[in-house]
Amino acid sequence: MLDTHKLILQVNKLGVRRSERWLFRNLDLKLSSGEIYQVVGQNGAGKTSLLRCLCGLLPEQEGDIAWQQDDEMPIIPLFYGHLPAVKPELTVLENLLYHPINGNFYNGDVIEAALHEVGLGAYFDSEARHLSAGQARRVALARLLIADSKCWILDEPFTALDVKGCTWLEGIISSYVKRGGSVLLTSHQPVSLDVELKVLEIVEDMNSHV
Amino acid sequence: MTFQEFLHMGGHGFYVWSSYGIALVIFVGLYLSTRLKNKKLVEQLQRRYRQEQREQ
Amino acid sequence: MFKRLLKRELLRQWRSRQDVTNPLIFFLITVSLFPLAVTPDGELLASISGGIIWVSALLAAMLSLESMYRDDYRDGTLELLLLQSGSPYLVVVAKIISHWVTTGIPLVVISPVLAIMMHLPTHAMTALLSSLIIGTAILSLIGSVGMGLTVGLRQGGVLLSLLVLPLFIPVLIFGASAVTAAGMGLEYSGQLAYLGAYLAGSIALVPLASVAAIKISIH
Amino acid sequence: MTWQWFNRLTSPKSYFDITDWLLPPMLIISVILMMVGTYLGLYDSPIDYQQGNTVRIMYIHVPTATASMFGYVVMAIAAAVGYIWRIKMAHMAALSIAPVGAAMTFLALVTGAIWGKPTWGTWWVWDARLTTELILFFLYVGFMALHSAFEDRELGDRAAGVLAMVGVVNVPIIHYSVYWWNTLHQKSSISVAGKASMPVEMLTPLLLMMFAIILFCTAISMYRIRNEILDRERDKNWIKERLSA
Repeated sequence: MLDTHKLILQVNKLGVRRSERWLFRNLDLKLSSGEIYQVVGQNGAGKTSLLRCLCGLLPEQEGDIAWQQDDEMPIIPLFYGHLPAVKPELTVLENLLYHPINGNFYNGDVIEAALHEVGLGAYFDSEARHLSAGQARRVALARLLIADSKCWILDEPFTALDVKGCTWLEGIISSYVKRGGSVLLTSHQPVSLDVELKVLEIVEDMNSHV
Repeated sequence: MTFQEFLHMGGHGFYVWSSYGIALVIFVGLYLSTRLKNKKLVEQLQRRYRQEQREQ
Repeated sequence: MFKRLLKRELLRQWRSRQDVTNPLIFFLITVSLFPLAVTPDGELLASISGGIIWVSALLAAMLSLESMYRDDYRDGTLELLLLQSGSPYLVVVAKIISHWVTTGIPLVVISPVLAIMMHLPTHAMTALLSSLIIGTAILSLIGSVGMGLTVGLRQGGVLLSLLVLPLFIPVLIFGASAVTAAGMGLEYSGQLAYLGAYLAGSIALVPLASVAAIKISIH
Repeated sequence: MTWQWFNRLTSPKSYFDITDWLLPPMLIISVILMMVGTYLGLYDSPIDYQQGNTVRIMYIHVPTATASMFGYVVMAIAAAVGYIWRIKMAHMAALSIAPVGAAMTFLALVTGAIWGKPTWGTWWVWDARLTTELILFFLYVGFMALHSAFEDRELGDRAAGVLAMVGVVNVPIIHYSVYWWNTLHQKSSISVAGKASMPVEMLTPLLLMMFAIILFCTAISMYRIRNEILDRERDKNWIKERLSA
């Protein structure tokens, strides 16, 4: 599905500032397909800011981020943030039908398969406001299965998931990486994957310790 | 033109002088507010730097 | 892509129908306040009715601007839309059109009823409708920029009107005068032409400004 | 060479060094000019055949109105430069000009109203110029309100920058639509003495006051930029040396 070892993302000398305080500077990163990085650092070190910055949600203050071209369209990473991005007044099915992923929309059967896989098959026509926090996150996780994004950026994907859910998600991530996907994730809990997990530590000045 | 007439301004003295008065208040106010802010900032920063010296 | 985005917006507005009808009721109440406050007699009302209907329509449409981005911002879908749709401008345009259709058009539809209540001469009705249609569209456009700037703020509502109303004054001037001119039997196509020009200008500039504004508030 | 000059201007440290010696003379000159202008305007210039002495209010009203309009445009340009090229100094400049511009607009409105009382008999006349000033005042207040609504100053800069850019596009539109609206309802016939048709004894104090007031506003804004730099770059060591010296 995805050819392996093709450069996905090139970041050099990236610096992100949070109102006059530099979270980190001179960050370099080369992410190619089939690679997975866990971003570590103490709380407030700027893990989430880094992920949001890579997605273009946060204007980078220094350095540049270059997403490679994939058939002359820049790669759009699938961002899974703190908010599950689920509209309470729409039903679960509508939530996935009417929200674009990776630049286009998907039709019913792909979505139904993903919902079944995520264990929400029975809820597809109930309004999202009735869902629990964990179920809402599962709807967001279903998006990972639906789209064939080249890169996943997951910010604390394991929160609000029970043990079974965590092992399930670890399996999904491992198979995605094996198929050549690239992942950047942060997690407080330990992550056990059967693929090689590289670590990217965020400190004040990145080139001091690399 | 005696000073009295100058003040009286042909009946319009009140209007002319009030507008010049308000103008003066605003110009002086602008200047003072900037100076005061500067003084406050400088003092605050100096206190902070002394604090930092003490800690080192 | 755009069709589905527009469908999403309309579906979302349809699901929360309640806050589509609120601006209409507000519009009705505000207009009927003026005869109580000023004078019930037809003469005076007729001459000021154009302006009153226009101002009330403007305020009513302002009320519902909040629904454009705020709840999408709160539950994270605004981020997803901007990122995953490939082009944030389409998202903004879809939201503006859906806001115009769900609040602007209903205001225009019930404005003749109010015009009769305000003794607006009947031959001025077409002027009222045509100027309001363009006016509400322009308000959705300018409102989208103001909303983009204040979506991340807690007390954004009041600030929103402070930002949007001054920018809307030229449209109000020409819109209201189109109706009063028509009321007096004068030619009002000049005013409409101006409104059209303003609309065209804001269609060109607003998506750019709104996306920039949202990107700031999303941070 | 110009790029290097531009760099020197946009670095807060060199801005501080330049304004150290530039600001005091600017301020003093503008105050002296204002005094001379007031003396000429109040004492030495002729009275208007229709309005008598109230025309002397023009020497405050017209320059402050021009300063407010000029201030908004400069503020918008600074905000645009700050937003597009992400130059913090430009954002600080825009933020410093706003209150000065708002004060000038307020002063223009007040003197305009006071001038209206004897000439048109009421405190507030919906004259085209006054109405544009009023709307300009709303734009200034909107700019400052939006900026202070953001806790993170940098976001406030960028948001207010977008607003200023949108606002400056609208200023000419507002200007002409208010003038058109005014001619539509034109009742009062006395038009304020246009600049060109004024006798030279009136023109000199007016131009003098205009230059003095704009110079004063620029000096105050530049002074406020210094405050802004102190406030925002507080932990830079060049400030530590400068302050502890």
